Amino acid sequence: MAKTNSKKVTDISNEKLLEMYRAMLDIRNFDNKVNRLVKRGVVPGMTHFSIGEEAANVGAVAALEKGVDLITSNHRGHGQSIALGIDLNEMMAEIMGKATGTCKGKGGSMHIADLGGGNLGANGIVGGGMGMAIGAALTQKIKKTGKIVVCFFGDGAVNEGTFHETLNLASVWKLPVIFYSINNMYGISTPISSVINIDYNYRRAASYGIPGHFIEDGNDLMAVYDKFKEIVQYVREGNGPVLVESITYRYLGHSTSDPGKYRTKEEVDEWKKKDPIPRFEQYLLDNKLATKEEIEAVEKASEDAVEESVKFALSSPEPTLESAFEDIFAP
Amino acid sequence: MAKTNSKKVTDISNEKLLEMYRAMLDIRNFDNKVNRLVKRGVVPGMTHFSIGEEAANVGAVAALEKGVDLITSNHRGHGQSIALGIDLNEMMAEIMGKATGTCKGKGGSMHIADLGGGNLGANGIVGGGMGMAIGAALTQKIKKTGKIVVCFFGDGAVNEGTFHETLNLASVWKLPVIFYSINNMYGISTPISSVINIDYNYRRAASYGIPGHFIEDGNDLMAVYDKFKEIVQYVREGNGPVLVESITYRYLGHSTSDPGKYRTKEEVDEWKKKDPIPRFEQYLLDNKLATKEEIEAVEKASEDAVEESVKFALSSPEPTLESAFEDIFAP
Amino acid sequence: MEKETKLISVRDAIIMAMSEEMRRDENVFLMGEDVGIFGGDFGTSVGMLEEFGKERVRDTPISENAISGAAIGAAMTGLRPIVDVTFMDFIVYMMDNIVNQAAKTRYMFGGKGQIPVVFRAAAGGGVGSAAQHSQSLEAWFTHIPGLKVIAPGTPADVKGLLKAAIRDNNPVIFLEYKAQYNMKGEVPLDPDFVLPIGKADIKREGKDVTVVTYGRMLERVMKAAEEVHEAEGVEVEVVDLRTLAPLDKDTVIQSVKKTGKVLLVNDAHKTSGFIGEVAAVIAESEAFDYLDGRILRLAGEDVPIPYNQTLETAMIPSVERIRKYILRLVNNR
Amino acid sequence: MEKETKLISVRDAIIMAMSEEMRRDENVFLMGEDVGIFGGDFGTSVGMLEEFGKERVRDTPISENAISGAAIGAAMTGLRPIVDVTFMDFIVYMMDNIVNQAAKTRYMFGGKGQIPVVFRAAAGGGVGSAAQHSQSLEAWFTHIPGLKVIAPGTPADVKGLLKAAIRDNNPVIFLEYKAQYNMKGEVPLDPDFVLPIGKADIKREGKDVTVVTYGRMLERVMKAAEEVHEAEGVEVEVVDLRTLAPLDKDTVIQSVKKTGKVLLVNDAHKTSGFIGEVAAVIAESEAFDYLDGRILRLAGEDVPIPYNQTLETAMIPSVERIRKYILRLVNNR
Ligand SMILES: Cc1ncc(C[n+]2csc(CCOP(=O)(O)OP(=O)(O)O)c2C)c(N)n1
Ligand SMILES: Cc1ncc(C[n+]2csc(CCOP(=O)(O)OP(=O)(O)O)c2C)c(N)n1
Ligand SMILES: [Mg+2]
Ligand SMILES: [Mg+2]
Repeated sequence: MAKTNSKKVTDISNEKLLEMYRAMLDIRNFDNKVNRLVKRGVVPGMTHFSIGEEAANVGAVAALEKGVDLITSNHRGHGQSIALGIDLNEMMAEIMGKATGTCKGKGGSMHIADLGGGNLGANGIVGGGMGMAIGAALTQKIKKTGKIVVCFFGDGAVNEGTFHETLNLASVWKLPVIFYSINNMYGISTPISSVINIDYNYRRAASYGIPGHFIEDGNDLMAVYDKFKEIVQYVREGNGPVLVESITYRYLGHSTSDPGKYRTKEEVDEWKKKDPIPRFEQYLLDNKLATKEEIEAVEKASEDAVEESVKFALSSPEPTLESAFEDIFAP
Repeated sequence: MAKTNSKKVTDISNEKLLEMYRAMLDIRNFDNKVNRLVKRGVVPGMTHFSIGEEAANVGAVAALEKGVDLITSNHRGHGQSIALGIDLNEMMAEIMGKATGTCKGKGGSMHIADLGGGNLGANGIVGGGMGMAIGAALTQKIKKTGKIVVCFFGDGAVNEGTFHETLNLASVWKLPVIFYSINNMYGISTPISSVINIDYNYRRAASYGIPGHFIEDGNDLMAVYDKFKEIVQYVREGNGPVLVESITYRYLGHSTSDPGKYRTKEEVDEWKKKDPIPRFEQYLLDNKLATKEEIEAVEKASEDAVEESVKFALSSPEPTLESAFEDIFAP
Repeated sequence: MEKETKLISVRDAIIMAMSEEMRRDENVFLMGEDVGIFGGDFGTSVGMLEEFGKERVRDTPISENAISGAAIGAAMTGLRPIVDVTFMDFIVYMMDNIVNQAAKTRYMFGGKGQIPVVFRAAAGGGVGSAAQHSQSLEAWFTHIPGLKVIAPGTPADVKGLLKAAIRDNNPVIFLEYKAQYNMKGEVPLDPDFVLPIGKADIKREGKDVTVVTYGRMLERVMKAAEEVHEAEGVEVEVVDLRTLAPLDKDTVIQSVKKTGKVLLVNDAHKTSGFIGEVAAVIAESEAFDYLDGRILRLAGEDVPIPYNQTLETAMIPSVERIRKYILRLVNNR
Repeated sequence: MEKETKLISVRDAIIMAMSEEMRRDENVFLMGEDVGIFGGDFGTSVGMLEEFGKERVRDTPISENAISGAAIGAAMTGLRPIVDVTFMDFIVYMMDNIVNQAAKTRYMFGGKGQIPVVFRAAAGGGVGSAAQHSQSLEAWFTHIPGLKVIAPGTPADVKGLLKAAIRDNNPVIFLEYKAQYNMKGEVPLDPDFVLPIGKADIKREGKDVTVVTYGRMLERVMKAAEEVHEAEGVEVEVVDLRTLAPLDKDTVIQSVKKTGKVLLVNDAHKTSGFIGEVAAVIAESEAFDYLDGRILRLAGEDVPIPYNQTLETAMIPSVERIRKYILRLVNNR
């Protein structure tokens, strides 16, 4: 491992640390499994994997009040959904288009939602969740719920007009929302450095008179968590929105068919040395926050859960034809 | 007069100074005339006046190469059109919807264009001209014409997504375009200070890695001109886009029917003391750049030209019904 | 229940409908550009800031994308926003939120969540503001499953259907007509006067010919119907769709079966305008077998709306042309 | 002039058409997200960066509004951009530029200026990507005067019409179909093979029934026509519209007059889809008097496209259903 994690965080129980480790493993295992299923033709359509970006997702979500706070997500939403504790069986069934899926097989990978769990949904439109996020934050403010909203998006999304409009409106209305850009350096094949003329997008917070935060090492789970803890508190206290950016990397292609000509194998390999999962494992061991046995148990449990989800999904029924005509309008 | 103009500019002939004075007068006289015609019911539809904003327009346009450089404009476009030297007769005829109008009576006040003169057109959509401006700049860059483009818009337009997208793209592609926000403090009834959470929008240039310039006194013709001279040179030299903002004020309502409840009479009166036209007259006299007689001659000529335009327009024919079905597609 | 009515304008009917609903349900609120102290671009919220305060009569920046997105997000989480789009032409900047998000979210989530939001858009020309301020774009939205589209033509229908839209748990596009904000009519004062979405209204019964219309054109169709009745005794049945999506096909089909002749009128551009859909519905239905003549359409011309008011007026069906088309049908020419 | 043809895919026909035009006219260039080294989301510009360089195969940020606006501004000032919209669903972010700017500018300016720009949009489903990645939104654009809309259904037509679109001096919406990029056909190699915009093509002559279609559905309609011919000797006339705006009404009307029976097929949602307009055109024309049965429509269902591929497939007209509809018409059921 090139790097270990930054420091020991004190406000967090060993139990929760193991939960966070588990969440990262679940993301990794789940997406690896889906990738294999795509290759075997069991999963159709477009799927975007969170592999490599586990810490950037889990660290942020772990700083929220689960089941209370809200998030909006994007096309690469598996990481957020899993971090927030979605039912893996239902999620896998959804990705296989089954009737038992999160969305009854109508949404698929790009539309995983978990309204009860606070996930207002993944989104197939780049920037598509930003408006929803500020609207959800408006509700929290008007209803004084004390809840906050995290809006997840990629580095590529920052050049959509909606980024500008929603950050500005959130700022003017002082809404409890965190705009969180997971910068994995590319939007499909396009390096972020070729489509913005500044070093990092978090600096654009200044245009809206709000704080901009930078997490240089988004593969350092504790660094992400710490920063988010601080930001979540700031936002929950009613200080208005914040823009955060973390740097990470996706190990797989943009979607299921991507020859990856736009980046070198060396670059990918370099990033694999910064893999967030073994780093966090090392951190747990180094700081004696978990034992080898505990870690192995979690690893096993995660693998089992993902296997189980595949079994559940495979044995689930296809949706009926009639179901295609249902659920368009609310009663 | 509360203030006179800042300083004597040296690179500018007395003749051109009088031309600039004339342009300001033409705008003032033209719009006052149109306003009266609206009240008499001769001019239909929505018209937005440039009265009070003459210096902010004329100073910018005077720094361009007339007939060479390009502009895009917005709903409040009379000032830019006139500053660029449009035929007043045709413009007045257009506003009356006549066949002899700039647009054969099909466009009206919000769509005055003068392609030959470099004006790519006013626009009824807030932000609607920004895309065109960068596209026009792209052509200049690709064809290496040496021409630059000025994109005019208001303070209200800065919160449209297109502002963000076009500034970013122009920056990334290093296009020869000046984004020029004429800040008259309001978008219809909405104070700009209530819809952005920073002091001035020109600071948003930083988000795009481009220079942002501020013209604090946009009613000071020479200040506007000087700043633009410098910016025009920078952009023409191939350094990429610039964002400029000038502060000014509209004396009339947003459009033809505006009770103006959102601002006080005192505020309007305060601004009338900073009227750019008498200030520039004073400046010319103080610095002996023009004689009283020359000034009076220009004033008379402007009044005559506007009167003449009304005569021309009134005596012009209505468009034929068939003409409504023409000009949709280019051959 | 109040049975009283009052003669008020469309504008006042809109204010009345929104205000009543905002009194009834604290989750309802209005947002948009200049809805506050300015009272709305068309005066459709005059006085509301004073009654409801700026939290519930929310001025926004000029950010149509954020406005529509925020409305949808608020609606997903328990509020019931009404968005003043002002000119319908500006809805172009809201298309992602309306079409890809609001319309599809519940479906994509397998029936979870709901998005009770109303987009009030001022359609049509008639105010001399040229091509970018005069469009009637309703057909676009009727093409998208998951949206309801309403276009009433009288002050009473405006009140009853706007209230229904606000109470509906789905995204609704609600058309108003710039040229008709001052149009007056008797409007029920009952705060529970709510009309059903998806139900056409026979505004005039007749046996000779059916005219199907909605929104702005209703007034002209009614006038033309009266004129042909007075002049030639022709009895026109006027079907006012009021709701375009979902479309009340039954009422249209029954009327056409009765009269055997049908004229369709809307102010939107003819090509791919909504009355084209109505024509197709008739032509594929059992009413086809009762047709005693072509299905005629009279619509806005397929040209951008010109500024010159004489030309503009000529681009939209007039009472006179509607009358001529009715007579053409009746006389089988 | 080369008379040769070659069996290539739609994808390669697109690349060929664009490349030929870029060689012919230095003002033509391609822009869009990931058109460069990635070769386009659907591989429709593979190899072009290598030939033309990054100035003429221009990668952009994810900024659909700026992309479309820049294209229009470039077109107004002498260049001839081709925009790769990728998924047609994303065109929602380009609506102002396409509808309020590109379509109307020349008219609003009284006939001055021209905007030669092509928006290539990948329409339809069939790739399992659910409701936000599967729409066919052509009807929207046919409603807007000032736009041309093209939707070819064979590789040769794709080549000939894309070249025509690039050479046209007006904004063109050019539909491609995600599900058909790999569809192969004989394509003329002649670099001057250009087809006329606005001309429908009778893809199969027949006397018993007319089927009007375009784009993605052509393949299925042709198959169904063949099947009913083989099985029951029914002679179907297949009218392939190819261009939706301007619509070649004459060809449609003549065919319907000949056969007296007509089925309309498109993959877009049925309600307010473009075939509704075609139905209305027939029903108001002299062809009405020749009709020997209702004007049938078979279209995509009025539901957001579901993710599950079995359901998705069922939402779009299949060869089997087209065949059934044809037989229904022929047997007057
Ligand atoms: C409006 C819109 N434009 C384009 C796309 C196609 N698209 C899907 S993902 C993507 C790249 C997004 O990049 P980024 O935001 O960095 O997210 P990442 O995939 O890297 O996680 C693009 C261009 C889309 N889905 N929506
Ligand atoms: C997209 C869009 N939204 C809203 C409007 C309505 N509108 C016209 S002018 C205007 C205010 C513009 O303010 P600003 O940019 O400051 O220009 P000013 O009128 O002050 O010169 C608004 C909201 C519009 N024309 N287009
Ligand atoms: Mg990325
Ligand atoms: Mg302003």
